[in-house]
Amino acid sequence: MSFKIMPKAALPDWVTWLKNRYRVVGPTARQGQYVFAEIASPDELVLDYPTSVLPPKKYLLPQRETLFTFDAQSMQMKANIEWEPTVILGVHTCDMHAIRLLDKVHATGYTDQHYQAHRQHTTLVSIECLSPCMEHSFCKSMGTLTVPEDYDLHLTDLGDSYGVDVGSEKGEALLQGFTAIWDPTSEDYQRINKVMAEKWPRFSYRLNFDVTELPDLLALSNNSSLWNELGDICLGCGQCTKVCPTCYCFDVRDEVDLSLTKGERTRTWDSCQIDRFATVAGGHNFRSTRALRNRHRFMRKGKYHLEAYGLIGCVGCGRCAAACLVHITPVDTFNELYRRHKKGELLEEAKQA
Amino acid sequence: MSAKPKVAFFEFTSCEGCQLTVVDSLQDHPELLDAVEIVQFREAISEKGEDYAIAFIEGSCSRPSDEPKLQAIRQQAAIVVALGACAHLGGINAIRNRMPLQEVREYVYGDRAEWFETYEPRPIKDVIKVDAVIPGCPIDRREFIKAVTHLLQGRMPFIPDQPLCMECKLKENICVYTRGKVCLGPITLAGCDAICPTYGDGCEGCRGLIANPNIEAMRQVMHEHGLTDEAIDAKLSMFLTNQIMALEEAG
Amino acid sequence: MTTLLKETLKHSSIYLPTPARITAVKDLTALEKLFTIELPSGFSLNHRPGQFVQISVLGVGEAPISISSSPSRSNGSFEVCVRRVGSVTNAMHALKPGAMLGLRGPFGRGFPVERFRGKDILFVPGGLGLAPLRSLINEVLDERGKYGRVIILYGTRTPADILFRDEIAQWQQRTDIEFHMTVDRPDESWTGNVGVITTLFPKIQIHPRNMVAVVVGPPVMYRFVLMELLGKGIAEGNIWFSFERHMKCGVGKCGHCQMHHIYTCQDGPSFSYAEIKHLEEAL
Amino acid sequence: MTTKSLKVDVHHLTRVEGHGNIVVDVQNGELKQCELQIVETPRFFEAMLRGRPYTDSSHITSRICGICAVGHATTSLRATEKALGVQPSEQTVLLRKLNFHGEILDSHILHAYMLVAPDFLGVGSVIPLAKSAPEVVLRALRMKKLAGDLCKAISGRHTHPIAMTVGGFTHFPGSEELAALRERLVAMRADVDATVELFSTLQMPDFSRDTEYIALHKPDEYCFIDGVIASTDGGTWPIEDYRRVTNETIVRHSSAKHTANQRESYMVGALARFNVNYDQLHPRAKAAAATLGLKPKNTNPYMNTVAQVVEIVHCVEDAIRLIDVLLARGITWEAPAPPTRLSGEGVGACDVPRGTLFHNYVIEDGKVVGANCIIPTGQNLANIEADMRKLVPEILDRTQEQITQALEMLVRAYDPCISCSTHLLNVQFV
Ligand SMILES: Cc1cc2nc3c(=O)[nH]c(=O)nc-3n(C[C@H](O)[C@H](O)[C@H](O)COP(=O)(O)OP(=O)(O)OC[C@H]3O[C@@H](n4cnc5c(N)ncnc54)[C@H](O)[C@@H]3O)c2cc1C
Ligand code: SF4
Ligand code: SF4
Ligand code: SF4
Repeated sequence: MSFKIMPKAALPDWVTWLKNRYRVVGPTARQGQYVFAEIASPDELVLDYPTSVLPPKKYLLPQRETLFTFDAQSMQMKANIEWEPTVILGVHTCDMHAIRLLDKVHATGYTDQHYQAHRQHTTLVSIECLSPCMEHSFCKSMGTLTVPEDYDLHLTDLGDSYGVDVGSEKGEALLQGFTAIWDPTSEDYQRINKVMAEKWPRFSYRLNFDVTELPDLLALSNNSSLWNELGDICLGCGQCTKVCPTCYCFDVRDEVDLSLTKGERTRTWDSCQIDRFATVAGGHNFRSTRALRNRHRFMRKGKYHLEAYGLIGCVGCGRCAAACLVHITPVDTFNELYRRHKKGELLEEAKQA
Repeated sequence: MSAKPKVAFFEFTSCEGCQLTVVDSLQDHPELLDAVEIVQFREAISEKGEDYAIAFIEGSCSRPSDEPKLQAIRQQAAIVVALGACAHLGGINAIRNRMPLQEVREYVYGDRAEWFETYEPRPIKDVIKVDAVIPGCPIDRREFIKAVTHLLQGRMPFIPDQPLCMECKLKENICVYTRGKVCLGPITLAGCDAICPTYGDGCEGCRGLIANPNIEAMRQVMHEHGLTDEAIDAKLSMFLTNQIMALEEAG
Repeated sequence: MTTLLKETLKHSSIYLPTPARITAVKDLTALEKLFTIELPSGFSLNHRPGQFVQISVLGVGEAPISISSSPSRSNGSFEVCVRRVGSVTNAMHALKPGAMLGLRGPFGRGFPVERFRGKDILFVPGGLGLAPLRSLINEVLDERGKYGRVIILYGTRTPADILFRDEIAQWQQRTDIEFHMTVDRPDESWTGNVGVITTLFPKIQIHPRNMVAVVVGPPVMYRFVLMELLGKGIAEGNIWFSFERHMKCGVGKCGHCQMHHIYTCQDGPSFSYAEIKHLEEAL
Repeated sequence: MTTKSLKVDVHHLTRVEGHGNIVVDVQNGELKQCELQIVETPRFFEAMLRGRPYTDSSHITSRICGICAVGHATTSLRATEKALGVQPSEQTVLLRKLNFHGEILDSHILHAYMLVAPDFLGVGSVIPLAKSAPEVVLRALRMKKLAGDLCKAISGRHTHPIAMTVGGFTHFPGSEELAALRERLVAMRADVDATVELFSTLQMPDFSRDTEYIALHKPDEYCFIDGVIASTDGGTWPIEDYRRVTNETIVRHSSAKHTANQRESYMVGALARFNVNYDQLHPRAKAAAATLGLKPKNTNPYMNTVAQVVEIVHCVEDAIRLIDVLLARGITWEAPAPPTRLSGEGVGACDVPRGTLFHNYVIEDGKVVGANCIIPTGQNLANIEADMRKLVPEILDRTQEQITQALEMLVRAYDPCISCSTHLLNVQFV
């Protein structure tokens, strides 16, 4: 829509200005790592953070969320659709792609009003990543190093100022009446061109093949022995799925007070890496081994989501790799499958099965 | 359920911390006293009723003469709930189960070892049938209250069946491994709201092992984080001695 | 008249159930009960055979349960057959007529009944699989003229597990149905066939070109029956299953029922073999 | 002189921690047997520590007792720190003291209100009390919750604290959190006053027996952690010399050991602390003592509960003071102080709710090779029996029921922690 310049010195004022109108959340430091949290004062905000422990999806799909409250005696039920006008500051481009996928999931088929309520009242201020945030990220390989088109505001660090791309009316509203911004000069344009040109070489492709080949590679990998190898070392702790910006599975439970009358039904993030995730009554577990569960996760990320929603399920943020205590990573997994494919092993194993 | 169920509390070898937690749960839920009728709770009350339907048993069984007492409770109670790690796993008391029993006795009692009766501390499920477990050392207050509501509903208490890491990550804790410590979270049952990592310490496994834990991988991880085999054994034997010995036996 | 689904969708949350009353409870076996559930007045269920509802016992939880009565017989009320296996199903078993439940749905796409018209239909229910299949069987029987031969092969583990005995007695009487039954483990009273369900196949003649087979039962059953059916030359697109998967939401969000890219709750739970044969995890 | 015969056999004394029996046998007016039998199962904690990393000790020994868990952990940490030459920071010391107050409050409120008060209010327990005097029970629960929350803020939870580690803490309370606790503590003064008032109306049985009272002592504060061992009979000992004070002996009727110092027995606990350290009490606590009619040196063991009430006042006031100090300094997330060596021997001592607790460890190459723990109730056992021996003849004219109750109340007044005291050991370090 438009392009503006905000001096860095004005950022604290802007944050304060936003805080008067919205709940403002953004990356903050915690014991050497970063978490998205409500910004109490502008100096808590760290915009040049590497990555956050949990992705900002927690504001759209909270870890625990009450779906409705009830009175079991009178059968009164009340939906709990919660929202608060929120601005999320400093969303990395990979996480923007992930939110795009979540949007798709929650709008496909039946609408999840809880997600929608959060989403509609959230304005996303993304930020251009100028260098790799950590050793595990592989956004360039996944095509998520640029912001998807549906951003609201997008910041680019230009040294002593931010370039501010306005992508939507919601984004525009964040600047309405804030005066410490101006239209770019030709110098500003030169600067942003330079910054953008310089950033690319800093990132490297980490997949040994093009991401468009990934779904087919995975299609061939159903019977790969690699899954058993991963299953042998996997702890099954589920951390990979908790930190993943594109995971959204949940469990649902009722809680009720001691008089067994008033209660609530809540949903909590769940994980397909957990033993009983696919177990049905009668005890049959459709993914009974860690190997099968690992396969499911990587298939979801690299293939199934694409088939179901038209978007690839991994955005290359690298969080799961960083969280994994036994060093299972998407990059190594996909590259290893590719290596085996090149040696003909995948086809061989498929034939044998 | 119409009539208030009669419940009783018993303790065997334990620190009584779990029963204390039950008392503490009254701070937030005084209505507990309206929901159930407590007929026996030696630590807190003098009344003594023998017509209980639900028995909460704290503590491990650590001497042969405890067995008939447990059996008598089983006879009376329709539902027996193991309260806390001691009752559930043998708990901290079972640390010594890898040591020769006679050596342990003599270390503490010297030449009077024979005066005092003991054997390897064990979970009460090894002595009587247990219907439900409220794990933890100590148990979690909220979970205790939740378990009581489930019992009132006529069902067995639901205990989360996922690893602790799941809960820990929900809270966005910084993984204690990145803080230079080790943690048994990946193989331990969740439900305590990952309280130890939240307060900066690694999980000790007090709630017991998840289904099909990958012990070998867990050892490998601890090894990588600088623990010797001996230190790893110590970690795995704080609360998990009996469970791991059982796994070893099963091969 | 509004449908229950429309009502569900009108709620401010897709997860919010509509209260409904149990009007009758009937013991079928030691483990299964048949519940008649009355819809709020002015509501119709308007379901397809093969669809399920999410049933809530508030305070305990929610479970997906297939609709067991046929659309033609679900006027203002419908039936579900529930096996008690865990918390929600046990809580349901404790309920008496008059008690209230929460309902969402019906969900899933059900069986494409229109495509079965004019064809011979082979029903192969195993165990509790008869519960969902009964909806389709009765639908077909109520419109008997629109279908070719109707064959039912029913297998249970023991005679004590047999569901819907009254109805089975009627089916056995009817000359326009071929009905065969077997048990894995007989008791003294049993005089019928003994053996797994596939041992019934030699009893029937199948003309593959005109046959649709609908198979619902425990996971282990599917592979063997499938082999039998393919062996008889029935087209892959004419072999239908209903899948049970762990489900929490019923509306394609919770992820539990996903097999490959497919959500069992939305895209199923009924599938033809042609649709799922390439999915490693399906069978 | 009565020629009465009497058998008292209280099997599994209630409203105490752990299993104990009171056995009294009087034949023709002559006291034949008078024992507090400790029938709790032996726990073997000392053996369980052996061979394990020194970092485990506080977590394991905290499981000796669910009520004094913070006390055991603190004592254990002090023993380890002394063995390994660890110097905790000033902030650590402050936080530990604050945490300790939380535990003293929690334990004393539990004991005074829930275990002792029913005896005086004519009910069997706190459950009927909740019906007959709900405001009393709700007050107790309210106060106890605050005590628990204090521990929670500092170490994660009261029963089996988490964040306490050798050399310091692994988690720190936020300043808003502390400020909020301070506000609640200030507001709690009304409840504290009501507590003093309630206990000032309860008539403690008239009985006294002079004995030796032992507690930790520091000149400049009412001491709970570290200090020296001090006696009302005179004399102080460094805590390293604890064996010279405790002189443990084994008796057969008890799975816990008896101790004696300068007389046949001595007493530890709130009353002993009060008698030894009266001067160091907070002025408000001294005022409360006056209201409650408690003056040093008091020799009525039933007054131990009253001394606990005085300590409740003290701990609330001192907790407020400690929070002020902490807030003024500001809380820093500091790493625990490191060990300066990996082998050594150390003794830790704390005055936990029930009295003086000692842990003594020998550590070699970071592993515990020897351990000895001496628990308050173990030290009180001989003294309780001595009290019983004096009391029984004095009340022999009463009914058996009354005698039994008087004895039960006597034992309960000591707030015995029987599950703690069953370690009974005779460890000789080389
Ligand atoms: C499409 C569909 C149709 C079904 N139709 C019927 C029917 O007509 N009659 C009938 O009796 N049962 C039916 N079921 C099975 C029924 O949903 C489960 O038995 C029920 O959810 C168990 O819930 P619970 O609370 O009683 O058990 P729980 O206490 O939750 O658990 C008991 C066992 O059931 C498994 N389980 C839990 N939740 C589910 C779930 N949502 N789906 C599958 N398994 C689960 C658990 O993993 C566990 O092994 C159907 C299932 C599906 C998916
Ligand atoms: S799979 Fe891993 S790298 Fe990919 S989006 Fe999820 S957490 Fe990030
Ligand atoms: S489980 Fe822990 S808290 Fe509970 S009684 Fe045993 S040692 Fe004490
Ligand atoms: S984190 Fe581990 S050791 Fe701590 S309470 Fe939870 S399960 Fe127990």
